[in-house]
Order: sequence, then structure tokens, then C-alpha cells
Amino acid sequence: MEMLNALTLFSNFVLIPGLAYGSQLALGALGVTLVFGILRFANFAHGDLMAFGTMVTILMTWWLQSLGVSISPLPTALIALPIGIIVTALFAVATDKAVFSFYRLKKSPPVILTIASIGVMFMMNAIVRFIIGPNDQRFYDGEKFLMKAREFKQLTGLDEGLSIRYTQVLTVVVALVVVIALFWFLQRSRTGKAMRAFSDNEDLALLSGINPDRVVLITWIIAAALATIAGVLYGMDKSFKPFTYFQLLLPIFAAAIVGGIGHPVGAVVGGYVVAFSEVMVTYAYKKVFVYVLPEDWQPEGLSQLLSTDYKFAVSFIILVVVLLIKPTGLFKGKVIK
Amino acid sequence: ASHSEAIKVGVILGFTGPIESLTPTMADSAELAFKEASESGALLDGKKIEAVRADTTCVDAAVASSAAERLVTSEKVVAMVGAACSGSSTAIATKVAAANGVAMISPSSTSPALTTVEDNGMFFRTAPSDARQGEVLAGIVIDRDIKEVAITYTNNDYGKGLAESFSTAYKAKGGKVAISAAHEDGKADYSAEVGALSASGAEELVVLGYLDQGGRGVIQASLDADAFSRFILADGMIGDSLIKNVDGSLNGTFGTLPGSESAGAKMFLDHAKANGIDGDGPYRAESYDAAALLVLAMQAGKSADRASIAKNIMSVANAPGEKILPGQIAKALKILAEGGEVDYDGASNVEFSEVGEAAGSYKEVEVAPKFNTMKVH
Amino acid sequence: MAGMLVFVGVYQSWSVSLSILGMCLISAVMALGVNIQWGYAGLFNAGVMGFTAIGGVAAVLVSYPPVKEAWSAGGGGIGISLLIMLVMSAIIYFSLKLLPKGKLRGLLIFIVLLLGLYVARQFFYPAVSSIESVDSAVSGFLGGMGLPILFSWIVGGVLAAAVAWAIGKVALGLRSDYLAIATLGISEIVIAVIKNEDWLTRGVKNVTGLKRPVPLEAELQQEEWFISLVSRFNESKLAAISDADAKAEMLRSLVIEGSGIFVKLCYAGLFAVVLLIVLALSIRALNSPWGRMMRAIRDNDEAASAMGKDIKKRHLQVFILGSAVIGIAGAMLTTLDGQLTPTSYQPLRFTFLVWVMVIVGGSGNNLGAVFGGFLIWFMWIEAEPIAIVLMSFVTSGMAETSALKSHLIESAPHLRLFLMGLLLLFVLRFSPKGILPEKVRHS
Amino acid sequence: MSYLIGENLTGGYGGMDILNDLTISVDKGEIAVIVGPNGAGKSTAMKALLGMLDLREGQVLLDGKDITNLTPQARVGEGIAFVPQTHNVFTSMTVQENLEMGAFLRRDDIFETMEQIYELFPILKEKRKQAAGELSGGQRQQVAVGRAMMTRPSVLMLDEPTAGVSPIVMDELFDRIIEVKNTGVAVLMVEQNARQALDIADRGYVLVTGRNRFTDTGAALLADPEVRKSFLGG
Amino acid sequence: MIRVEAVSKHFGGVKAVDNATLSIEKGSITGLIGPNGAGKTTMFNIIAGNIVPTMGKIYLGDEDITGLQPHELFDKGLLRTFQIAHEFPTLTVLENLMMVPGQQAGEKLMDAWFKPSLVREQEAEIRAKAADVVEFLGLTHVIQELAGNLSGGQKKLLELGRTMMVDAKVVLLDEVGAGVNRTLLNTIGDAIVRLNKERGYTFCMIEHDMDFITRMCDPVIVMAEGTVLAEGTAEEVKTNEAVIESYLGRGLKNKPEVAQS
Ligand SMILES: Nc1ncnc2c1ncn2[C@@H]1O[C@H](COP(=O)(O)OP(=O)(O)OP(=O)(O)O)[C@@H](O)[C@H]1O
Ligand SMILES: Nc1ncnc2c1ncn2[C@@H]1O[C@H](COP(=O)(O)OP(=O)(O)OP(=O)(O)O)[C@@H](O)[C@H]1O
Ligand SMILES: CC(C)C[C@H](N)C(=O)O
Ligand SMILES: [Mg+2]
Ligand SMILES: [Mg+2]
Repeated sequence: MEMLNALTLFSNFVLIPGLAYGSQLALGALGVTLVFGILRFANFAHGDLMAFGTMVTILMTWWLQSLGVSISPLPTALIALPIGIIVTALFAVATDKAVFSFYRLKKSPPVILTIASIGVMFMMNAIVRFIIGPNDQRFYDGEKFLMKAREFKQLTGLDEGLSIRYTQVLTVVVALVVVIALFWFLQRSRTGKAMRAFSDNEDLALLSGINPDRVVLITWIIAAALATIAGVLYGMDKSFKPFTYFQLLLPIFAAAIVGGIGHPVGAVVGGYVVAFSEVMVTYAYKKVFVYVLPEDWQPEGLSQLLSTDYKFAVSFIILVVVLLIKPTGLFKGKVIK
Repeated sequence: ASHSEAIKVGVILGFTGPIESLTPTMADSAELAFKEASESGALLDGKKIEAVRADTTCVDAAVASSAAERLVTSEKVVAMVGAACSGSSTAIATKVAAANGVAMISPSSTSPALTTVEDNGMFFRTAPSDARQGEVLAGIVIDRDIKEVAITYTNNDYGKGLAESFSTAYKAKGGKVAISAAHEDGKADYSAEVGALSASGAEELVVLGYLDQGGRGVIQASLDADAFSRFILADGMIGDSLIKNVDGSLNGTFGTLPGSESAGAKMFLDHAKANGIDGDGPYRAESYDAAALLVLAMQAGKSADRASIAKNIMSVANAPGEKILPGQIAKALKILAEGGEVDYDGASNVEFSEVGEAAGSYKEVEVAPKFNTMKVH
Repeated sequence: MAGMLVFVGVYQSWSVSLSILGMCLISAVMALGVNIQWGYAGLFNAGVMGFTAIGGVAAVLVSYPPVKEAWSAGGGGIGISLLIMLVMSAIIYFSLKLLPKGKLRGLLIFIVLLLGLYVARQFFYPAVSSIESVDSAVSGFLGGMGLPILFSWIVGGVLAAAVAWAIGKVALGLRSDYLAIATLGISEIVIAVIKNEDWLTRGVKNVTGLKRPVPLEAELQQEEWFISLVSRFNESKLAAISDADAKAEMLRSLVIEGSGIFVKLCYAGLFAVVLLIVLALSIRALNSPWGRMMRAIRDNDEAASAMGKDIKKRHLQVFILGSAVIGIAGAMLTTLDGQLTPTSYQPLRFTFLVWVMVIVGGSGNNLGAVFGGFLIWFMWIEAEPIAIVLMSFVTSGMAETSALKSHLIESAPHLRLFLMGLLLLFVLRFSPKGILPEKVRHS
Repeated sequence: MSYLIGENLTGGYGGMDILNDLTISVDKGEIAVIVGPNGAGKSTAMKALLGMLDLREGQVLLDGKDITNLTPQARVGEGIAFVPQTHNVFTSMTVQENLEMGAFLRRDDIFETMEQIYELFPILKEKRKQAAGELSGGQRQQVAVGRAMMTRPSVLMLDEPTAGVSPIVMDELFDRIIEVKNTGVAVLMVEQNARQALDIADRGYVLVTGRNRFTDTGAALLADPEVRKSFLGG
Repeated sequence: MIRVEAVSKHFGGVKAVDNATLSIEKGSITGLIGPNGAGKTTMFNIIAGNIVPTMGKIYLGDEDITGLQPHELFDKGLLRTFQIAHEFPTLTVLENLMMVPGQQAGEKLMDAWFKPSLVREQEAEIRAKAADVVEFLGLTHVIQELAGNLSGGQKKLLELGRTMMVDAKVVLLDEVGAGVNRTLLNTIGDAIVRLNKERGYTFCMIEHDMDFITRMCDPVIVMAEGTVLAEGTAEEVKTNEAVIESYLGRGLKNKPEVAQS
């Protein structure tokens, strides 16, 4: 019983939130790592692309809601999502045509594309705020809890509750499905291999008859789809706010790079590394110990490994340490010069 | 200058950056006061006021002072409403306002350090220093017989200052702070914070942050995980958008915010609503008041001259004189024009200390299911 | 560029133009620092923010007057714990040097470390809490040394260099983007320390009212010599006014305006001196065999190493140099701001924007970096008024009450970022290698 | 009329012209070998034929058709395969994937061709799951040639295919090239192992500073003492 | 001069070098041949400090140099070239050579800043030397060209040229001949012999051109599958059955009439 209580407590505050947050980061990191791996530059506009995709989906959702369309108990946003993806993909492709393709043609070094992406980031940033404003938007209208803490207590008779949200489950499942799909696509499918070939050696890809425009197009479409899915899932779980989406950029990049650039599985693992290092290191284990330890072993203080003051520092320390041990990320990512 | 030429006043707030969702309505509230004055036709014999907005970004002192520099030396504003964030206010006060002799009234900079800033007498604020709010809030918490709390604060001068003053006062009154942990604004996830806070064993959580930032994130995450069910809040957290945006019940949540149950606060809400502004939110009342004070100071000195405005702010803010409430700017202008005196109370019950900051009375509010005022402290 | 500043001077005001100039100069120094690392050696330092902040801390530690109460409350404790740490490091250093490698040595070091940390903590935490409780609303930290703030520019550079040395030792083995994220992470750690170690930096409560290396405007306005200087400058203007009251009024406003300009000129002069020194040294270094060696290392470190160049040492050297320059700029920035606000250190502003400066200016080219610093800062500031003008132009035709109009006006500040992005893309489109591309003087 | 012809090719990399009025051709079922000093423009000539160089003058004909304006990928689609001198493998992909990429445009079953390549270069079969970037220099060269052969081209262009491969592999490679040619493919290669290459060549070109210096059958060039001394190392 | 004792290098499962022992005698021009993938380049990488061996020791003279960094070995007079040319693409040909000499005053920042005349003096010397090397390699017409724009063979020449910029004790040449015109290669061969005779350089060269090996090298070491398969004079090695089987082969099948050499 005590053991179960401890486990429930740990799951409720560490495991489940960590998994869900990790998956959210992972979805974002997948998009980043894809562009990073195939088009060989760090796309700073990805956070704002996520915001853009989410915004389109929200607008669609509102419209559908105003029409009275609903698939309750599922959230309406799910019907709006495909449209969000399409619009975002068009937008991403247009951006590439207007901005990035030029530098590819010039064979500019990656850093130039990265800086250009900062320019794009500023502009998207403004576009999103122009259209939907800087405020919080909530658009989740489905059933919220799969399991409420109180219900769980009643159900099991435990002292500790466990709450699980639909959005959390959805995010974890989607993240796993997407990473498997993407991994399969890149490793096994013809197009996926062509994309990797293109990223490896553009000239030689040309000589093998691979059409670079198609590779770029597909990359952006997938990246936009990933961005929209990630953004919408995050927005459903927490809320949509443009500024937060911009702030997501850093942990997402950290996840993608720690995992190893260009490696989908790495991105997901990286997401979990970042998420759990935030959640676990600063968690106060006192209550858990109270359950599992005998009376006189129980700790005096909060049993935090480190105070929350240094929460972000801690996750960055872990990140740096991981890199020192595995200099190109957990999954031997690319080194883009 | 001819009559047709409008008087320019700066509205310098963090329109982009971490408080970008707060500032538009603050600016609207301030401009509402200007509009009233302009439309009254009584301001300096029918002068109009033109508000010139500028962005501080909230976090970048260099941008803030450049923007203020532009307002003062290029746009030639006669005074400024702003800045919002304490950091920006400090930079502008020392580098621009003091240097050029231009008065500024901040509606929301609450850092205690601003009390002693080297401003050459040019910096005023309608928001009270955080030093006092902590004490008031601690008193309320003790009165409700809550003996142990966990605290989370936004990791900036506002949050930290408030958290310190709260816990000092709370401990002095016999309370126990189980944990006091910062949260950063604008982060993606707050489950780690909630985990630590809840593990501290405290049953009540004091949230000292912003209602559309990390503060709300912490509350949401707490409700989702069933870690805390009600919260103790300070001014930055209080506003109806919190109730609207948090998914779950906040019933029983209580807190303090500057202001009074004066008729003024209510009047402001109605007055704002009539003008299409949602007046119920952080620092909106204070913004309106800041603007109103500038207008009245012009009128009192009978001149839109910078020095004259700065000189007259105190006199219109404090007694003696007729009490002025929101929506009564026209009336006040008339009184002043006729040589009378006013004591502007406005939406937030303005009363300035010698250094020009609101002494501040505080409302105790509780959610049921909207924020209701219980008492004034 | 000068033309643009003059344009602003004429159409907005000289004060605005000079205040932009001051920041342009600082930005240029920062950009030079990054350029030394990236342009010369291909080191991707995304921790610019951290080094800037360290410079800022130096400004406080050098110039802020010591807080006596805090020192007497906890100075001793801090001192003792520092001493313990020092002794501990010395023991570890010598045991590394003198003792043979082995389990025993490892164990010894571990024990010393543990013991040292434990003992130091016993002094450290009480000291910290007593320091922080000294008048915590306005002080609560140790303060600095009360020296002229100009010293901090050197100290900032030295401090940044020391930190860079430590970072470089551990992280320089990483390559390209991995180094970037590691340095970014470390800079976040640096900021976290500055934000949380209140006893040293006052943390997020900010340190304001730093001493200035130049006179205060308000005092200047009272100075006899200054007033007479201003009136001499504007003799004809003043002479044209006959009315004595109006004349005094005019003089007063001229003095106020003049004081602002005078102060800004002083700052700009100081910054310009630093910029010129750094620039001269950079250019000379780049065009020397040292620069050639660095370019070779950047091109192919494996081959350079086979040709006898000590890559690690050189990378470390460049990393330290560049970081020191950034640290100097950070101290200058805090000097200009007159305050240290740790929360303002955001990667977007202090890391990425500086990178934009370097790349847009032309990486590898010192003048390019300087130019980029000027241009990007100028855009960063001037995009706002342009945006407002643009927006009011767009909306001028609309009805006063239209919802669209108010929405657009409301959104105008965001147009600033839009314009910034647009300009950035424009510049990059027309000079994809940067405005002044790398131009090496080949031997 | 030869199958692939580059006529009066003139052009370079922006500065001085590297190719000066150069003409090169190869017919089906024929091996043509280009030799010449380093920097003579041999690789540049290959690039010109492939459309990876801006020509100022001249034209490229394939089977009588003017392909001067086609993109490189389009020329690949027309049946030209090319092994560059450097950067000729996908370093991050496995050996097998490298070969698959060679057959990217093919829709039929590539299994058989792949087996043939493995037969020709047994080491590749052994290493098929290893990243090409981890191979030894000679092994990489084999991957590069294998990749090009996977396209089953009508023209096979090789830029120093035997650089760095061991004698035994070189012999096998030449054997195989002869076989390929015998199936009616036009083979054009640049070689510094010139004697061995000219030995199997139907046609040889000696290039100096981007110009045709000698053009003859392989045997004739081999027999020419001046050519031997100045270009073939005696 | 160099002794390699029981050295192994494993990459995951691949045993690139497998318990190999060999030595390069002082003053010799030693050939190192073997099938592709035999581990020759890996052996060079180990000797030159680019790779740390999994097992075994390497000696330079009597000094244990296992695990030393490449630049430390450079200072001890051990130089190498790379099989895949490692030029510095954004440096000119001249600069590629001029960067080589160690202990240049101008490479110390303090001197670069404050002793310009000393630096200038040294530069003039180094430049003259580099110009000689360029001349020798026949690259004079591209002396100011960026090395990245060179042809494949020119890059290999440059690679070789760098070793000629300093006085070395031991030079490891990894297939300098591959891609180099044979006529020029002969000249290079002569130069190598001259350096060997006149200045006492020790050479070890990996090469697949047996004619060249035969002309230049004594002894010749044959590696296969990571270990030493045979050792001896070129003639001995060429007639070794195992070497023929795994490395030399027996000529073309399709065109048996071997070219008259
Ligand atoms: N980084 C690496 N990872 C895995 N395997 C490697 C790596 N480097 C080399 N190998 C393997 O080690 C073996 C020896 O390679 P090495 O480059 O030493 O061969 P070599 O004798 O120089 O051949 P060549 O004559 O073709 O240049 C090869 O089978 C190669 O595939
Ligand atoms: N990208 C480039 N930009 C500028 N010049 C180039 C470029 N590539 C080659 N060159 C120049 O063109 C000339 C011919 O080069 P090319 O590569 O065609 O020679 P090559 O005959 O193939 O020589 P090798 O036998 O050494 O491979 C050389 O002088 C070289 O410097
Ligand atoms: C607008 C508010 C968020 C400002 C805050 N009270 C501060 O002083 O910084
Ligand atoms: Mg070539
Ligand atoms: Mg090799």
C-alpha cells in the first residue's frame, strides 16, 4: 500500500507530467531535427511556425464551433487540424521559395540560412500577433480528464491521487507514432533515402537523379505538419500564447541537438532528457520517502536534489554533461559545418 | 503654439515581450483619460492630447531608454505614462526623465528600489511599492488561520521583492513557509515547480506572479495534478481573465490588489466598459489614473510645459481639494480652470507619498466564482 | 551608416541619434568579439549572453560602494568559505601534480572535495542569509568596491576571460552546433547564478543607480561653464531673441538639450576609444601569420594539427579573447544603462541579435562586424518609429471607429519585429555573404 | 557521329577559361580515355559534359540530340552516369544505400544489378551495412563506381576510378569496364594510371591547359614516345 | 626510427589493425602496401597520433609516443600527408605552405601585435621557401589560387609540398601518387630520394603503383587484414604468392596481352 502510494505520487508529479512534456518537446524537436538534418540549417522560425499552425487551427476551430460542428467528446480542433496542416505547409513552402531557396542556390554556408531564419522568425512572430493577438487562447473543448485525481483515490482507496488528461495521452501516443513513422520513412522509403542522400551530398544526389526541389518540398511539408501537430497538441494541453511558443524554441533545440542532429529517435529521447531533467532533479522527494522509508529514516528537509531556483540551470547542466560524454548527441548526430 | 496643435504625451510600455498581453489594455485605459480630457474642451482652453506610444520590450533597458529618448527629444512629448516593468522604468527615469526634466508616471512598476531612484523628482507611480503589499497579504492569510504555505513567485524584482516582504511578515506573525520557489515566466511547462511545491507538504499555495504568465501556468498545473485546490494571490495575478483562462474551479481563492472598494474602482469599470475597454485587469485602473494625473497637472499649472507638469502632479494627486473619480476629468479640469483645487482619487484611490508613489490601500478579494471584494486594508 | 545617423539626427533629434550611436558602438564591440571566435576560428559561441552578463556583474562589483552592514553581517563567513575553497583547490591541484595517478589519489581528491564543500557550506549559508536580510528591499548584498566604473571595463574583460577559460577547457571539444547548444546552456547557467546569488549581485532585484563615468545631466545643467558654453554655441540664436524672459527660457531649454547631447558624446567618445583599440588589434592579428594559422584551423583542424598547430590551445586562446571582448562590451553596456537587471539577459537579444550583426556585417571581416553592429542596432531601434509611421499611414484612410483600425494600431508594435525581419532578409538577399564579405589579405 | 560529343567546349569557373575549344567524343561500345597533367582541365571537361559548368561556347550532343541546356539531373535521366573524382560517396549512408541511390531513377528490380556489383567488389558485400564514410580510401572508390554502375547507363563517365585502388581491384575494374563497354555502353574516363587505361582504350585524348593536344587510338598514344615521356611517366 | 609493437585498432566490430608489429628503419624509404582496407591508413593515423590505438605501443627512436597529439609529433619531426587531400580551402596555395613552419613569431599574438618588423622578416624567409616548393611542384601558375579551387591532383601535390616546408625526421606519405600525373610523380620520386639521401629523411609511403614502389622502396611491408603479411625487398614481395593472391592479382582477364612496360 505504502509502496503503491509512493508510486502513484511519483507518477502523478514526475512520471506523467515528464512524459507528456517530453513528448511535447519531442514533437517540436522532430520538426527541427528534420530541417536541420535534411536542409542543414538550424531553423529558428520553427517555434513561430508552430504558433502559426496552431493559430490557423484555432481559427478553423472557432469557425467550426460557430457552425455548431462538433465531435464531442473529442475536441473540435482535431477536425480543424488537417486544414491547419495544409495551410501551414503552404506557408512554409512559400517561405522557402521566398527566402531559403535563394541561399541554397548560392550554396551559402548554413549559418547564413540560420540568420535568414531569424529574419523569418521575426516576421512570422509579427504575423501571428497581427492576426490573433498576443493573448492567451483556449480552444480545447473536449473531455479533459481520462482520470481525475479524486476519482482515482475513490477507485483505488489510495491516499494519493493520479490524474491523467486526454491531451497527455494523445501527445505521448502521437509523438511515438510520429517518430516511428518518420524513422521508417527516412530509413526505409525511397523518398526518405533520397532526402538523406540530398542532405549528405547535394551534388552527388543530383548525379543520382534525385530532384532537389522535390526533396525540399517534402521536407517542408513534413516539417510544417510536425510543427502544426506539435503546436496544436501543446496548445490543447496548456494554452496557446504566441510568446510561449517562441520560448519553446530553446528547449526544443536543446532536445534536437542532445539527441543528435538529424536523428528522429534522438529528437524524442532528447525531448525526454530535457523534460525529465527539469522535472526529476528539482522534485522534492520528501513525501515519496515518507511512504517508502521506515519511520526513523525519514528525511528532515524536502529531499530535493537541487532547489527549484536552479531548475533551468540544472536541465542545462545535464544537457552539457550529456554532450561532454556524447559529443555529437545521444544518437551520433550530424556535424554540420 | 496655436490652439489646434495637440499636446503630445508619451505612453511607453512593454508592447512586445513578456508582458505584451497586458500592455495594450493598459495603454487603452490611459488613452481613455486623454480622450476624456480632449473631448471636454476644458483642457487649457480646448487643447487636445495626442498619445504617442513607444515600446520598451520590458527586458531591454537600452531599447527602453532609446525609445524614451525618441519620445522626449524627437516627438517632444511633455510627459510620459510608463514604463510598465520596473527595469525599464529605472532606466528611463535616470537616463531620460531626470536628464530632460520630463515627468513620468508608471502605472505598474512596483519594485521597492524605485522609491529611492535618482529621478530628480521626475518619477511617480500609481502602483504601490511591493514592500507593503506583502505585509497586507500576510496579515490576511494569518487572519484566515492559515499557518503554513508554499510560495511561488515570478523570478524578477517584482516577484522576489514581494515574496520576501510576504514571508518576512508572515513568519513574524507566526506562519510557516514550507517552501519558497521561483518560477520563470513564459516557460512551456510548470509541472516540476508544482511537484516541488506540493511535496513540501503545505496545503496552501501563494502565487506571486502574472495572471497570463507563469503564475497561471502554475495554477493550471496544480489543478490538473490536484496538488492545490485554492490559491493565495497578489495583484499581478488578479483579473477576470485568470478565471476565464484557468480550466477548473478557483472557488475560495483569495488575494490582494492595490485599490479600494471605493466607488472609484467600480466607476472605472463602468466607465471603461462604456468606452469598449475591459477595465478589469491588472494595472488598468492605475494606467487610467496615471494619465489623468498628467492631464490635471497640466491644467493646474496652466501650461503644458514640462517643468510645470512635473511640479503640479503632487498637488493634484493629494488633498486638499475636491475628490475626483474616474469619468470626472472634465469636471476636475473645470474646477482647476476656475482656480479651484482637486484631490484626484481615481480608480485606484491615488494618494502620493513625498517621493511620489501611491501609498496604496489594498482590496482583499475572493473568488466565488468571480473576484468579489471582501474588505479593504 | 553615418548618413543614417545624421538623418535621424536631423529628422528626429540629435539626442536620439547619439543614444543610438552609443549602443551601436557597444554592439560593434560585441560583434567583434563574436567575429573573433566565429570568423577567425569557426567557434560557434552561442553563450554571448553569459559573457555580456559577466561584464555587467563586473560593473557592479567594481563601482558599487561596499555595503558596510552586509560586510559586517556576513563578509567574514563568505571570506572564510572562499578561503576554504581556495585551500581545497590548492590541495587538489598539488595532489594532481605530485601524487601518482591511481585509485588512492582519486579517493583523496574526492574526500577533500566533499570535506571542503561541507565545511565551506557551514560558513557560507549563514553568511548569505544574514547578508541578504540586510535591508533586503533596497540592498541585501555585499556591494562592490566603490571604484570608478571605468575600471570595470577591464575587470569585465578579465572576468569573462577567466570564465571562458573554464568553459573552454570542458566544452571546446564539441563541434559546431553541439558547441553552440553547450555554450548556450552554460550561459543560461551563468545567468541563473547571477539571478539567484543575491548576496553577490542582488539577483533579480536589480542593482540600480550605478556610478557614471560622465557627469549627470541634471548637475551639468547647473554648471556655470556649461551654461556659458551652450550660450556661446547658440549665440546667434539667442541674440535673435530680444525679450529677456524668452531668452532665459530659450537658454534653459538649450542647456537641457545640450546637456543630454554632451553626456552622450562623452559616452560615445569613451566607447569609440575602446572600439578603435579592439578593432586595431583585431585587424592586425587577422592579417598576421596568427590569422593565417587560425584560418587554416578553421578550414581543417585535422590537417592543421598534423602541421604542428595545437588546435586545443588555439581554440582556447581565441575563445578567451573573444569572450573577453564581449565581457568588456557587457561592462560598457551596464555602465551606459546605469543598472544591472539580470532578467534582461535574454538569448534573443544578447546572443542571436549579436550573431545577426556578425553575419549580416560579414563574418571574418572585422569592419564588417563593426558595420553589422551599427546597422542592426540602428534597425532594432528605428524599426519602431518606422512601423508606427507606416501603420498610421495605412490606417489614415480608415474610419476613426473602425475595429480594424484600432486592431491595426494596437498591433503596430509588432510591426516593429516584422520590419526588423524584413530588413534583415533584404540585406541578406542583396549581400548574401554579409555586407562586407570576408576579404583576406593573402600573404 | 559519336554517341556523346562535346564540341568546342570553352568555359571555366568564372575567372579564366579552363577549357579552350575542347572537343571530346565517345561512341557506344567504345572506351575513351582522357589523360593529361594535373590541372589540365580533365575533370572540368567531365563536368562540362554533365552540365555542371557554365559553358561560354560549344555544345554537348547525346545521340545526335543537343543536350547543352539540360540540367544535370535531366542528363542523368537520359542515361549518363558519372563518378566524380572526389566526394563521390554518400558518407553517412550505408554501402547498400549508396548503391540504391545509384538506382534511384530505376523502377525495375535492382536486386540483380546489385548482386553483380557485389560480385565485382566482394568487399562491398561484406561491408554493405557499414557507412561509406567509414571505409578505406580504396573501398570508397569501389562504392563510387558501383553506385554509377547501378544506373545501368548508356554512357558511363568515370573520373579517375582507379585512384587509390589496389592492383588486383584495378584489374578487375578494368575487366568489368570492358565488359560494360561490350554491352554497348559508351565509357569515358579520366585516368592517371594512364598506361593501363590507354591499354584498354579505343580512343585516347591528351589534354593540356584545356586544349586537345593529342587525339588517337589508345594503342597509338601509348606508342608515341613524346606522349609517353611527357604524360605517361616514361 | 619508428617501431610499432603489437598494435591493434578496433572500430566496433571491425579490426582495422590487428596486432601488427613493424618497424621503419632510420634512413630508409619503406613501402607499405596491401589490399584496400588492409589497415594501412589506420596504421598511419595511429603513428601520427590521429587515432589512439586500442592496444600496443609506438616508439619514435627510443621514445614512447603512444597517445601523443599530432602537433606534438610534428614538433618531434614526424610529418604525414593524408590519403584524401586535406588542403586548407580558403587559404591560397602559398599560404597553405607558409602556415606550416612551427615557432613562427607571427603566430604569437604578442609578437603579431607589437613586433611587426620581426614578423615581416620571418615572413619574407618563409615566403621564399614556399615559393621554391611551389615552383618544384609545378604549381606556380596557381600560387595565389585558393586551394579549394585546385584540381584533385594539384591538391595532392600541395599535400606533399607541405611536408617539404620544414626539416622533418620522418615523413609518412599516404598515397601521394594517387591521382598525380605519372611524369610528375617521377619527379616527385626523385625529390624524395634526394631528401632521403641528402638530408637523411626517413620515409614511409603507402602506394598502389607497384612500379613506383619498386623503384623507390626498400624494404616493402605488406599488410593484409590488419596485420603484416610479408616483408622484404620489392622483388621479394612481388613474387610472394600470398601477396599476389590478395593484392597484386594476375592482370586483366579480358585483355590478356599485358601492356609493354
Ligand atoms: N572510422 C571507422 N569506423 C569503422 N571502420 C573503419 C573506420 N576507419 C576505417 N575502418 C575500416 O578499417 C579497415 C581499414 O581501413 P584503412 O583505411 O586503414 O585501409 P587502407 O589499408 O588504408 O585501405 P586503402 O588502400 O583502401 O586506403 C577498413 O575495412 C575500413 O572499413
Ligand atoms: N571550383 C573551381 N574554381 C576555380 N577554379 C577551379 C575550380 N576547380 C578547378 N579549378 C581550376 O581549373 C583547372 C583545371 O582543373 P581540373 O579539376 O579540371 O583539372 P584536372 O585535369 O582534372 O586535374 P587532376 O588530374 O589534378 O584532377 C585547375 O587549374 C584548377 O585550379
Ligand atoms: C506590469 C507588471 C508586470 C510590472 C511589474 N509589477 C514590475 O514592476 O516589473
Ligand atoms: Mg581531375
Ligand atoms: Mg588508405
